[in-house]
Amino acid sequence: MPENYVPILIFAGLAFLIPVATLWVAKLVRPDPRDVGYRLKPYECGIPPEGDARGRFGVRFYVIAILFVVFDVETIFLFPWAVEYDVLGLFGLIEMLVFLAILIIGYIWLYMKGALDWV
Amino acid sequence: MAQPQDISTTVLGADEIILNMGPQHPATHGVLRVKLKLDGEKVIGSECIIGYLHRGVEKIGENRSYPQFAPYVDRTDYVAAVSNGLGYCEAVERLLGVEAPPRARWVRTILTELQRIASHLLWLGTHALDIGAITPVFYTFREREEILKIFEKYCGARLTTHAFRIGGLQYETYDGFEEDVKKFCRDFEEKVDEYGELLTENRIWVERTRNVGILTAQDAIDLGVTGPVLRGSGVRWDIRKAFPYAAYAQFEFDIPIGERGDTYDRYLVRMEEMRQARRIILQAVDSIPEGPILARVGKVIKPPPGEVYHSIEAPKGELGYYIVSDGTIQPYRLRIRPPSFINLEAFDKMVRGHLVADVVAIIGTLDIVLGEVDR
Amino acid sequence: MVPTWHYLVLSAALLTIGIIGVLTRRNVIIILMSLELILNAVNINLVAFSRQLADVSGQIFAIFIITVAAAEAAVGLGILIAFFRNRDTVNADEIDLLKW
Amino acid sequence: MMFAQGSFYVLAAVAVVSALLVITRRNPVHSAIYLIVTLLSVALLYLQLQAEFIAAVQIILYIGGIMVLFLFVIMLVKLDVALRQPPFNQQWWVAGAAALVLAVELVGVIYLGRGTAALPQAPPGSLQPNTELIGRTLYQNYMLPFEIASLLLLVAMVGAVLMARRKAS
Amino acid sequence: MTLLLETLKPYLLPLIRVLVVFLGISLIVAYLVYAERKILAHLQVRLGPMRVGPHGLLQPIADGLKLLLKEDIMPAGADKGVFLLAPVISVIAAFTAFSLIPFAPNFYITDVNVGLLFLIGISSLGILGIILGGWASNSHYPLLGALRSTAQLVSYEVALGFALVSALLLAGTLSMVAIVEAQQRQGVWFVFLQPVAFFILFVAAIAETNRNPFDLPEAESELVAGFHTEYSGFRFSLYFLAEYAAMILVSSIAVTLFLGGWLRPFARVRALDFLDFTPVAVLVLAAAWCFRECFRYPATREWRWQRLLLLGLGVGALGISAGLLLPARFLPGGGEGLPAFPALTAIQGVFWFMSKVFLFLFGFIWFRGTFPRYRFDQLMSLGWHFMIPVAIANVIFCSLAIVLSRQMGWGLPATLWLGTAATLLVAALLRREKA
Amino acid sequence: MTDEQKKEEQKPASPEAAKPAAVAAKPPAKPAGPAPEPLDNEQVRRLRARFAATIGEATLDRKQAIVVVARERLRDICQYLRDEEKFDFLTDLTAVDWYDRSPRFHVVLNLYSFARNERLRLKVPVADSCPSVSGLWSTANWLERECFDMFGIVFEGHPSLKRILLPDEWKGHPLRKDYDILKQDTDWVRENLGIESGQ
Repeated sequence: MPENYVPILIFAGLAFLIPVATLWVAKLVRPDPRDVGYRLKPYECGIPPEGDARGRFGVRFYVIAILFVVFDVETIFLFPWAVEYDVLGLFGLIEMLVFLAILIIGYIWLYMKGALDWV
Repeated sequence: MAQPQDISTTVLGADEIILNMGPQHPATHGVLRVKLKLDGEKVIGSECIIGYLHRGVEKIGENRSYPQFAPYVDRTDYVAAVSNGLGYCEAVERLLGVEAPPRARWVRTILTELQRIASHLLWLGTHALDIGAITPVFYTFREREEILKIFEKYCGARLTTHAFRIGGLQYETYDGFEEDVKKFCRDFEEKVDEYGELLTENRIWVERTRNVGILTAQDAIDLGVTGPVLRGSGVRWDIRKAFPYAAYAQFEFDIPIGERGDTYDRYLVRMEEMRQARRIILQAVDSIPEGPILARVGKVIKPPPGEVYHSIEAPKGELGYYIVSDGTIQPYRLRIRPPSFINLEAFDKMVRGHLVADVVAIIGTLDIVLGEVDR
Repeated sequence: MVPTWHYLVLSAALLTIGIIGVLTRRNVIIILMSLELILNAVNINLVAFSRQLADVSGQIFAIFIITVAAAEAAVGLGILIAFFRNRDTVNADEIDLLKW
Repeated sequence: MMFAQGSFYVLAAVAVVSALLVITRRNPVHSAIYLIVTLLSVALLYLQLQAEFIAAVQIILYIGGIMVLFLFVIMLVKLDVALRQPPFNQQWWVAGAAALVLAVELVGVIYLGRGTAALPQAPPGSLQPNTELIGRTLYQNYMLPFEIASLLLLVAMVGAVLMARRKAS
Repeated sequence: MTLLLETLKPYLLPLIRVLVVFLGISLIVAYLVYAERKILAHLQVRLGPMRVGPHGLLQPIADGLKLLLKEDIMPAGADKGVFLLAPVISVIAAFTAFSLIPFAPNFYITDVNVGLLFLIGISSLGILGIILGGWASNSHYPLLGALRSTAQLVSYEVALGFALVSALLLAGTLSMVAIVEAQQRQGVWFVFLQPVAFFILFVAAIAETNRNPFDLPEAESELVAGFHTEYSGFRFSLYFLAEYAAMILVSSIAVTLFLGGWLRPFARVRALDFLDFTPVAVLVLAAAWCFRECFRYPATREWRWQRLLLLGLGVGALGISAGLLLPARFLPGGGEGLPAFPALTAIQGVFWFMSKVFLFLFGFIWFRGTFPRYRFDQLMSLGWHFMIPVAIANVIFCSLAIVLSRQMGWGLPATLWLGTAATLLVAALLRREKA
Repeated sequence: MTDEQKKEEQKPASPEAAKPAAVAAKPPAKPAGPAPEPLDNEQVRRLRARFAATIGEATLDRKQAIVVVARERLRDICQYLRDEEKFDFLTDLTAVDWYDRSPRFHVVLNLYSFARNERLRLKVPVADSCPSVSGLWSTANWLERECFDMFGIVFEGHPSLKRILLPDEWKGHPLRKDYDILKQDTDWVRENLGIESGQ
């Protein structure tokens, strides 16, 4: 492993220590949770919730997530291109314009289709 | 007009959930409980569940003498206690067939209009807070505090004032009352513009309130809403003009109305109402007549048999008292027509098709006080 | 230095686990996740050989494979959502109709 | 070098164990979390293989993108029925046996071919600077696949959106 | 002994750096909460925390202690393991990313070839913490909050990515240190070459950190507290820490990419070298304020600790400023090569870096005090219908501008501004179409 | 029926009503106060012409117009008032419990006309049920529910007549005169609030 990645890991380890240490300290000093039935119910403004919370939320959220994955891939392709733009020059520009044109076609299709509209 | 009331009995579709907002919710202005049927985040049905604050005020009224009951009305719309007291005192006076002396009516008008400003300030702050602007609430409370100080100096109480008395006033104004009121009015003019600067032109505010909770004039009348909600829908109707009471016939003021009946229009209407209230106060405070402050009503208030419906333009809308007297010292039947209760009925109509975020905007724009809704 | 064939063994292990997952699980979501495991196993091979041969092409293949994985996940889960909305299940055994 | 070797075996073990947990957990959310662990350890292995860019892509795209998509879908579908059913299908033993045969076969092949795979490795630093190398190679030598990838993404986007937005009949 | 030191030496310095950065970030996070409360309070005509310590300076500690002592409630229907794990993921993601931020030319934890990409990757893991926390609570509000939050984060991450690419076109590297050095070399902060990208990055940064006006995931008036509704005690404050750390992180990214990182304003203008004294001046001013406040407190017993604390702070600030009195570049041995006094260089760099970050953070807080909240559909519409197309247009026009400048030999800033104008045109068109 | 109503309006014949008349005369300086008087204007005449016997006594009490109507044709009368007489606004709907009379309740509708700036009060004597006017004015929906909640009057044709202010399981209707304010639904209080006795 390239050596300059090791500090990141050390730092991650330290960051991991925050929750572990604080939660451990908190466990020592905080009062025990009083196990009164209603305190452990999920919060729904003081009324017992109706039905399971999981499931059945709008499909629009999912469409957004898909679009994110697709656009994210596109940006990932852009990063090395931007870094090497000086080397690639005009050729790289044209190449990327074709790439982005295809993306823009997709975007326009989405726009027309209303996939980007929330309601 | 009949909408399905109970949304929980309807069959849920594939993407629908029932979300419960309130009674323990930061934005339902107390203990309102709203059950929302959601398609994703879109509201396709709603049901208001109220009564968490029900204290049986009307029943209490039947068991108290007329003066005894007066403090109770302060606790219905507890952010506009002065207005409640005015309505009740005038209703009983009408039942008795007496009229408060001019000085009393002038002072009543001033205090009630101050209360209107205070109530609208509270509304503005909380409404803005609901829509996510956290700063206006501190500004509006700063000015509301000045009004409450005037109340406190006048009658010793800030919130549930019990400022008036059947037949006139309980207290003469204190020394410097006029100056205090004038000073407040002087300062208030630029303050209300300051709120406007924060919100009226704010793009996000406009986007959040324009076309949200639209109530056409037709719907508004059908749903019986009153006050700024009705005027926001473009109906120029105000009891102060339609059936002038207190001293309103003497003063000049305009009734602002909206055009589209959306939340933004209601916002503008209330903002303008504050300015008009200031205008009324300034006119009134310069012309307070001298004279007695209490009409001759006798020690024991015992209206002759009969009944009366008297209503005033409270900050929230038409606040009516329907009192049936059987000639005893206690009302036989005392009905309070609460503006918030009936305005809240329009909620379902306004909220359908909007998003969860609009629900709080619409609750805010209705300006309900649960003490009054539940009584 | 870890010999390349150790990477190959790891890759084979992940591949096998992925195949077991695809073949045995009923839940379509987990089947799709197993597919991701398989793709990852392939990527490990590519990157390991790229390292050994000091040729960046392997890494570029890996990028393309990740792209394909993203597309596969998007479409696969899209089908799953559509299926779930119609049939109210995510069970592979019940996906036996060619048309619904 | 001890460190590099040790970390390889630890990471490989973590990857394999959590991969096993992926396919055995009943609850897909748990499976997803273990898959994230596998992906993360594989990303660290890429780092070890001097493929920094791939490691970053693995983290951004796989964990930050695809896994988020997975978790989203898990939340959008109702799972309580699936949780109560047996997690494996009826042919699990046939599949398991087949997979085992495959595993043995793979290990055998790798073992037989270990000589080829044990050719001398390129010296460290040969793939540096990584991003620049990848950029140059990708946009010069692999231009066509790159453009095709954008077409693939377009198709995926259209297909997925069409699928998901289809109303229940 | 010497041998031991010799063997440890390569590890010692990085380790000290790691610790300093880590503790520094933790401290800033704690005091950012305090600063937010104070600034908001003063925007809202009130005083904010005043009780604990002079001007409430010890409030963060009191808050931390309070949260430690809070009862820890886990809903009965929650998925225990995931419920415990989720906030931890958020914290790790938010904090680890700081290891890639260059605070000063010689003060950073590590610098890698794919730095920026790695940074985004690590910080994007925070989404997992949110989505898992919302799911594990098994309750409507957190789930809705988590879905909203994730949808919002991923939407603006796309715009953010494109904005970053615009800056990378100018920098030509992914290494964070090299990006700042590129700005030093070109003698201009990228914000002046890429204002649109900077604006997009700024808006996306606000959205990425769930701050007002994009704080819908935790819109208290709608969703109560969003994804962490069910979290209490220190578990809740872990999310809180992660959120504030993320604020600092996105500010740091923006500063590194667009505001020249550790560079002083007008770093190349020799006439403005006196600006190097700014850290000293600021410290002296702070010390003066401490002494003034210290003597303004009544000399009664109950204020004694407050006075002592202020006095100590003042003396400390004076001491540091005395040590810094001479900017590094005026000392012998400085100049073009390696700095003779690395600590001074580091402190200068950190000072300018953090000043810019605080400017950003102040903006965040200011916005919170000013704006109402967007509605979710408006937020998504802003993201997908406006920010993303504008960001893509910006990438296209800027790459065109760079090629143009190279082919035609025009000045780079001129062509880039041309590109910016074209982008703004696109933006205006998009805006009009929407209206 | 009409005679009975007339008596009520002019000098309420309830047992309590006998003494206040005597007491009210005590303070000599004070006028006796307003008293109801019969009302006979165009509008009432039009109403009578159209609905004949279903329109009962019309009075003017404290300058407020009150018309007693029979429950049988309430909906038609309301429809007529809304559409033809332009009383398009239902201000309030409530009830009064005259517990020793028959029929026991008065349902009271307060109408308002924007066009004429006039109020009109309808009183409907009912035993325990009344036609719903929620189809005419949406306002009436909740008001009738409240009336049902408080008085137990059933509104026929109401879309979902259930309690509104009190819990669904509550027993009794509090605004009835025979419901003591101290006599709450102790069962409900005990079950839901955990308080042993209501007061």
